[in-house]
Amino acid sequence: QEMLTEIGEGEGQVNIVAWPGYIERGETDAAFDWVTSFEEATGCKVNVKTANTSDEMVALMNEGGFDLVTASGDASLRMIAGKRVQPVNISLIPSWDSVDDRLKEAPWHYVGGMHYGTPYMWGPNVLMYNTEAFPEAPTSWSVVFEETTLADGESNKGRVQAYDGPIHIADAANYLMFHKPELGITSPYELNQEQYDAALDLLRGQRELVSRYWHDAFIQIDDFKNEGMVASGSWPFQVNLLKADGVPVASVIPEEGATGWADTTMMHVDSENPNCSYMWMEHTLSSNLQSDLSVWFGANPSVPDACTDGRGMQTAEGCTTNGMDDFEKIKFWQTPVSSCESQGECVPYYRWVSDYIGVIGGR
Amino acid sequence: MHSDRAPLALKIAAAAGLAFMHLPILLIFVYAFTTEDKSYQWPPPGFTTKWIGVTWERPDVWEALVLSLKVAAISTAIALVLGTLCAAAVSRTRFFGREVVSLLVILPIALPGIITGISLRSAFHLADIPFSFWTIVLGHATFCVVVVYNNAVARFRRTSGSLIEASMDLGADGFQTFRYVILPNIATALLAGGMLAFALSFDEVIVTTFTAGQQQTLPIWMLEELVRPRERPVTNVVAMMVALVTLLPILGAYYLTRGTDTVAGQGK
Amino acid sequence: MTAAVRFSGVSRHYGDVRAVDDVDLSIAEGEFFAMLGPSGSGKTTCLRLIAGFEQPTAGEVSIFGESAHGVPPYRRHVNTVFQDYALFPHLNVIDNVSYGPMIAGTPKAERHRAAEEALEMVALPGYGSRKPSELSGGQRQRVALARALINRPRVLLLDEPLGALDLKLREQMQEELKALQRKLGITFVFVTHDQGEALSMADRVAVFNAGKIVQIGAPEDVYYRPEVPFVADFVGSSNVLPPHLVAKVTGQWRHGALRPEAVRLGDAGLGADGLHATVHSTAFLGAATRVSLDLEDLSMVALLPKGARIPQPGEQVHVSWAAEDLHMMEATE
Amino acid sequence: MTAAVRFSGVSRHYGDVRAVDDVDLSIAEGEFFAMLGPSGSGKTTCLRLIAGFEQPTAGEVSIFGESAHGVPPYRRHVNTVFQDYALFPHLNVIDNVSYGPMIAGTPKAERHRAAEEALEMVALPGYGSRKPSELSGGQRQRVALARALINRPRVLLLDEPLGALDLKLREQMQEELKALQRKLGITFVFVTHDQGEALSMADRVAVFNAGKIVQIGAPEDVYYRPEVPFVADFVGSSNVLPPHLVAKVTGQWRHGALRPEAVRLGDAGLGADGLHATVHSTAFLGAATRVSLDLEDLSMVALLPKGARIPQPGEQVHVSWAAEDLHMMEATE
Amino acid sequence: MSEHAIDPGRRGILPALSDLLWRNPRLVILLLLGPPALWLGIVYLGALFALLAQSFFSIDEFSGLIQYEFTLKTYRELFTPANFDIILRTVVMAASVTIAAAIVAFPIAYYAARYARGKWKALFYLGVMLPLWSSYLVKVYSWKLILAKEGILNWLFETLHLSWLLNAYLAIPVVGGNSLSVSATGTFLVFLYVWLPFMVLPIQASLERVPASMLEASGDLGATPGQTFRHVLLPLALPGVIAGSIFTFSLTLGDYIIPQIVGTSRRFIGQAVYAYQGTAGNIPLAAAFAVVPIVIMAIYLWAAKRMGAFDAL
Ligand SMILES: Nc1ncnc2c1ncn2[C@@H]1O[C@H](COP(=O)(O)OP(=O)(O)OP(=O)(O)O)[C@@H](O)[C@H]1O
Ligand SMILES: Nc1ncnc2c1ncn2[C@@H]1O[C@H](COP(=O)(O)OP(=O)(O)OP(=O)(O)O)[C@@H](O)[C@H]1O
Ligand SMILES: [Mg+2]
Ligand SMILES: [Mg+2]
Repeated sequence: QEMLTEIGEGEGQVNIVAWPGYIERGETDAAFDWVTSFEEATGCKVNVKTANTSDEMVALMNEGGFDLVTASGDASLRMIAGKRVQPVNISLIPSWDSVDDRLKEAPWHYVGGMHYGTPYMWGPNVLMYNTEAFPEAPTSWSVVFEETTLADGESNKGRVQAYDGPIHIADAANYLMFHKPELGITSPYELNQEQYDAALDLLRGQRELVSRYWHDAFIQIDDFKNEGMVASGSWPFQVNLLKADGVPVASVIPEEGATGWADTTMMHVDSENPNCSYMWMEHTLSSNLQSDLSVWFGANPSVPDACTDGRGMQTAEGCTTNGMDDFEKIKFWQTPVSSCESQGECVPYYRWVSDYIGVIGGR
Repeated sequence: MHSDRAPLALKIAAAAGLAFMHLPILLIFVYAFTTEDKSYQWPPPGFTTKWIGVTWERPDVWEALVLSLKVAAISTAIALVLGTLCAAAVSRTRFFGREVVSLLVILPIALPGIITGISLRSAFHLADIPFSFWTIVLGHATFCVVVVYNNAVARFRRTSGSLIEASMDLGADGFQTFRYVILPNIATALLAGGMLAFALSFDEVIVTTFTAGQQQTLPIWMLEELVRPRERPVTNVVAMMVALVTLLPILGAYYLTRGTDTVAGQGK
Repeated sequence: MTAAVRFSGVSRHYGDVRAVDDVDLSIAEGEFFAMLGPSGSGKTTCLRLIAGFEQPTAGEVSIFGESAHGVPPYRRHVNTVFQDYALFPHLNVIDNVSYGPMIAGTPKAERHRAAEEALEMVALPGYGSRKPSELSGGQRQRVALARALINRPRVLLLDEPLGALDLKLREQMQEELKALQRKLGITFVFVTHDQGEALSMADRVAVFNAGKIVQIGAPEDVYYRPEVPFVADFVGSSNVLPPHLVAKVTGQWRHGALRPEAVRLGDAGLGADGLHATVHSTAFLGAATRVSLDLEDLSMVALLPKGARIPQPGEQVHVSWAAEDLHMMEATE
Repeated sequence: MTAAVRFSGVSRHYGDVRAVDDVDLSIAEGEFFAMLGPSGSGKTTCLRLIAGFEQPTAGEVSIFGESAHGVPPYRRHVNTVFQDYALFPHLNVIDNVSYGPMIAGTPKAERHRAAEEALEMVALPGYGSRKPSELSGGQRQRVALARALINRPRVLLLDEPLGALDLKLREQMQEELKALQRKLGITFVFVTHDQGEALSMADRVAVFNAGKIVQIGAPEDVYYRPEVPFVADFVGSSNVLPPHLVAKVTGQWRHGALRPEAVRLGDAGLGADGLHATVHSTAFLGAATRVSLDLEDLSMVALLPKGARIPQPGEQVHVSWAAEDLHMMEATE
Repeated sequence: MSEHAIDPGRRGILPALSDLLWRNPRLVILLLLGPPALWLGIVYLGALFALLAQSFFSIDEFSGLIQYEFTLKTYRELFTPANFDIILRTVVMAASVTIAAAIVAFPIAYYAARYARGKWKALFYLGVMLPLWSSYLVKVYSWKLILAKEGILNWLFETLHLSWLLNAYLAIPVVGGNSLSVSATGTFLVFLYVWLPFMVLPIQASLERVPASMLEASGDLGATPGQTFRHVLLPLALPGVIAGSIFTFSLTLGDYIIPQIVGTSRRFIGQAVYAYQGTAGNIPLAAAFAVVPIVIMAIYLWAAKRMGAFDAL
């Protein structure tokens, strides 16, 4: 299909696959709404399907029927390779120039000289912790990887969580990169067999500590409320919601650094509503969305001006808190492939998938 | 008949079993009135009836409810027709495939719902059928057939074949016999089967997840709500209302099928 | 006059089972006809062939001279009183009885009047509003009868209608049925496995065995003049004497039938020409005493009237009978 | 000798229903005892009281002199042959029969040998591996009997065990049961509503009516010498003559019982002193002909032997009997 | 009295059709069976076979697109140790839930079938039906409330000063865990609870068909109530137990919601199928996984049929 060369009349709707919390119309909290104004201005009704993992997003896009997806780096290349998404004509997006330069040609959406989407939002996978169990912020991811006695005198066993997605192997690799330099890991997404095995071993040890893996942001919130969880890799989103509910939690990026995500709004190759899609992409960059969403989700806008120009609630300090300046510390999610840059032969993603199921199953 | 009383151990076991089956349900009722809407604090800090009002005001509840009712009604109607036909065929004759037919009817409920769901979903996908009201109905009717079938087949078995012969003997042709003898005799069984089918469809979530696309039936709404709560007690209010409302068809089904052995099977 | 029902070479086989096997039969109009036979001998199947619930696999059934081939039950002017009555449980008595006229389109008032009359005929006036489940067995049977009779059938079929009733009620209903048949003049075809019932009610009896009719005749004929040992045994509970025994006594190589009440028992010493037997057991039956006897290769039963000397079990007795009481049958069978 | 079973003022009430009402009874060891009565008269309940499935609401049941109060069925040396046989459908014949020894802990080989013996006793050797569903009614009945007998009970209870059987089979089983009882010497208590069965098998008969025993005695006694009209009617199918009629003939103000075979019919012209009646109907029964008679306010039945002149329905006849055939009973009832 | 003994036949399309059908009983069966056979045979079985057929395709690991070529690759994957664990775990769970359900359900069913009369019978019926038909999801969630560390059960144990008991139990490997709601025991309890009515009803139906005289006969032959239970009642109620177990077993095999809400994060077949189909888009592997419960249930149904359990459904 040819790229669009001009934007026509809106089709009346646009169907988006998004991470939970990414597209809010004021239903959860009336203050956070970046949909209504778009619908009023363009007449394009926004239909959202939330997906909890990157795999789910890929599956939904493969199934079809959607126009846009807020894909993380571990999904975007797969969809490009699978020809599920189409290149976008950035000349049709007037605000493109305002995008963070660090993201304009990021490898997870800029392939073969083509832009496959507009950057949406990025952020770290933070370490969330209960401030009662940790009167002082933990400095290392070790609290979720290794058995430790916490400040309240009890072991962390059974009181920590980990993400229920294969990409969590990268978190383990990231931890090893810092603590076992002899393995020679250069990127947590490019692991040779030996490095990979070491990461899995670390995760098998973690299995003993984790009573339930988190899969769904809201279930993790429940678990921190009702199950006595004290530490877990998490998203700023959950941290914010829990804080709002009065639960004593806080978050930190520990010394090892963190993995993170940088999401891109990508357009389905068979999109039935391309005009509305382009309008939405422009909206994501130009409206209050970048600013308010970065507050709501605790993430960083792809448009640096959104931190300061007062189009939404975000402020310069807020952006700093969210890690706007930590870009370099964050290892952004990408899909592990077998032919990798750093060491030629790496363990590919499909092995990550089945092995991580094995780890959770206790193998 | 048997006059001795139940042994104490049995009474205790039965009572404990029943309690086990009901306490969690009562809990829902309690939580429907709690003043605490964020966590599951126990015992609840206070009680209020405001959630009933809040529920009443929520349009998404109503939309889901209406969709569920429509789906259940139509699936039940289809299941009634198919189940009765099947039961009639199976009970009337001893043709070679009757075993196969009963197996076929039982299969959608004997195989895990997720399999039915995935099969239908991938079949819709292959056949390029977009999700709609009818795709939900298709899935529901498939597993509702068995409930109607079981009720109808039991009644057919008890309704002695000589009634039909008696009717024909007295001058009624096949259609008249159906109208005046068969239908009145199986009506209560069909009603009971229909009610159970309705309740089954109304509460179904697993198959529906796969055949609903973006539509929300009440159970799907609940799944979303329970996982991503906006106002937790609203979910409990809805659950309580649904439990109270399903009580009626269940009672109805019980009174309709009770003691029918003596009426329909006289002389045998 | 054409026969009310005629079977010409009629068979009804179910796979290997020959339920009815090459039966020829002709029932006259107005006759009270009984079909008698042991369980599984094909009586019910014959009745169902007349009613039209079954089709013959061979031969032809005709009703008043017209072939019934392919005619469904609802187009035959033949009605049935079912063994289990088959009253419609969802209808009350009056609606049960007026079911036939209802189907025929008779207006409600008229058919209810007719039903009341029919109920009166079976001595159940005023029972119209009851449900079948509220009736006793005998009452149900009479409702079933009224329901069949209201259609004025040309042939009425009854399948063991008295089977489920008590002895007392049964005797009473036997009389009532017989009186009714005389009054209405309808052809009755009646199935039973109780020989007493068949003998006491029927004008003619057909005795069935294994799907075939083994004898047809008036009750006295089949009782006193059985043509084959089966009939002698089944209908009259007679002692069937094998040809070699009959030959010994009479010189004829024939089967003999000897009714238990015709057997005389005497002192064991008596005459060397008769038969000798050992008393196996005795049973007091009220009006008579049954004595079971063991002969060399045969068991016999004697029925001794009140007042006769009852021998003890184990006793040796001399068995004799009046020559005219021994009924001769064909030896072949 | 202590009685095998003794009831002292035993009652069993269900709410308002007096199923068994103040019954006194004593069954001797080794006796063949029958309980006879119409449906619902309390026979089964009595049996269940002996077996221990029911507890009396008043009075006491004792078995061989020991009170059975509060003793559960499994601790009574009494076994039952159930009306529906109650064979265990999931066990084959040999396991059914050896169920009792199995419960008692007898090793498998031993109990199977015992079961084989018991099966031989009831003439079913080699049927051990069949399932109950593969047996005929009579065979099932015999398995049930073997199963009860293998335990060597001191009292064997039988609840209408022959009710479901054909006439032929029934007569045969009656003889077998009786022979068996003689051989084993076990006390048999037998429930039936068939008077012929009770009379032919029992040493003594208790006649039940509405929860009470109305007469106990030898078969000849209850048959020939009924003490109350109920027994005359139920046991002997006698004509019960009301006191005013008896008074007219004999001058005594008593009920009279007249057996149908004792009724003589004569020409209507005959003697003005007897009774006159109209013939209502006649029925050929084989061995005799039954004549139903209408008297002024009474129906009577006469049984005419073979050879007698059979009057036509509607005919006027003169009714008489030998004076000694009229059995007198208390007028009160 | 009518002229003819045989009616020439009424006019009109219905009577003619009725005659036709009467003469062709096979046609009647065909007409009766046609619609349900079409629906179930074509729609349902068709979909099922289409799914099974897909288990012989494979998925491109990187793009997640299905490659429509015959291969047994997915089946090789199915028996990797991780996946085999899932199958084993699910089957063990299904079996234990089934056995426990039979044990808990039996007294209820037995009491309802043998002793409950009139009002009580209705009460028992409602008592079983109400939980059966009240919302599945809400029941599952109410268990989350009960089992959570901050939940009712913990509160109860604490109030009774029995926390040590609970903690001792939770310390047991495999069945225990940090709290009941994240333990295998929790999953088991919820499964048991949710499927229990499906076990009670068939057992009750089969018990009601055991004639009282069977039990009396057993007592009469010297068996104590316990022996009667073991030797007579249990074997005769077995078809009902098996019929019930078809439900409990199959429902446990296929459920993906309960282990996700209450449990250890270790996957069950239902979750695997759901995940492969939905979140991973790996339809071929999902289909291959779906074959597992189908095969297990096929064997189960075959055995159940042989034991006559279908009549008790
Ligand atoms: N629909 C059928 N299919 C197969 N066999 C049948 C069928 N109906 C009857 N039979 C067989 O045909 C034979 C005759 O049956 P029928 O019912 O006519 O006997 P019957 O003389 O009425 O016996 P009964 O006195 O027991 O009622 C029996 O062996 C029976 O098993
Ligand atoms: N469990 C019970 N509850 C209430 N009434 C009962 C019960 N068992 C028996 N009866 C009543 O007690 C009376 C006597 O019953 P029983 O069974 O002893 O009669 P029966 O003489 O054996 O009759 P049948 O010949 O019909 O078996 C009947 O009226 C019966 O309805
Ligand atoms: Mg018959
Ligand atoms: Mg009885």
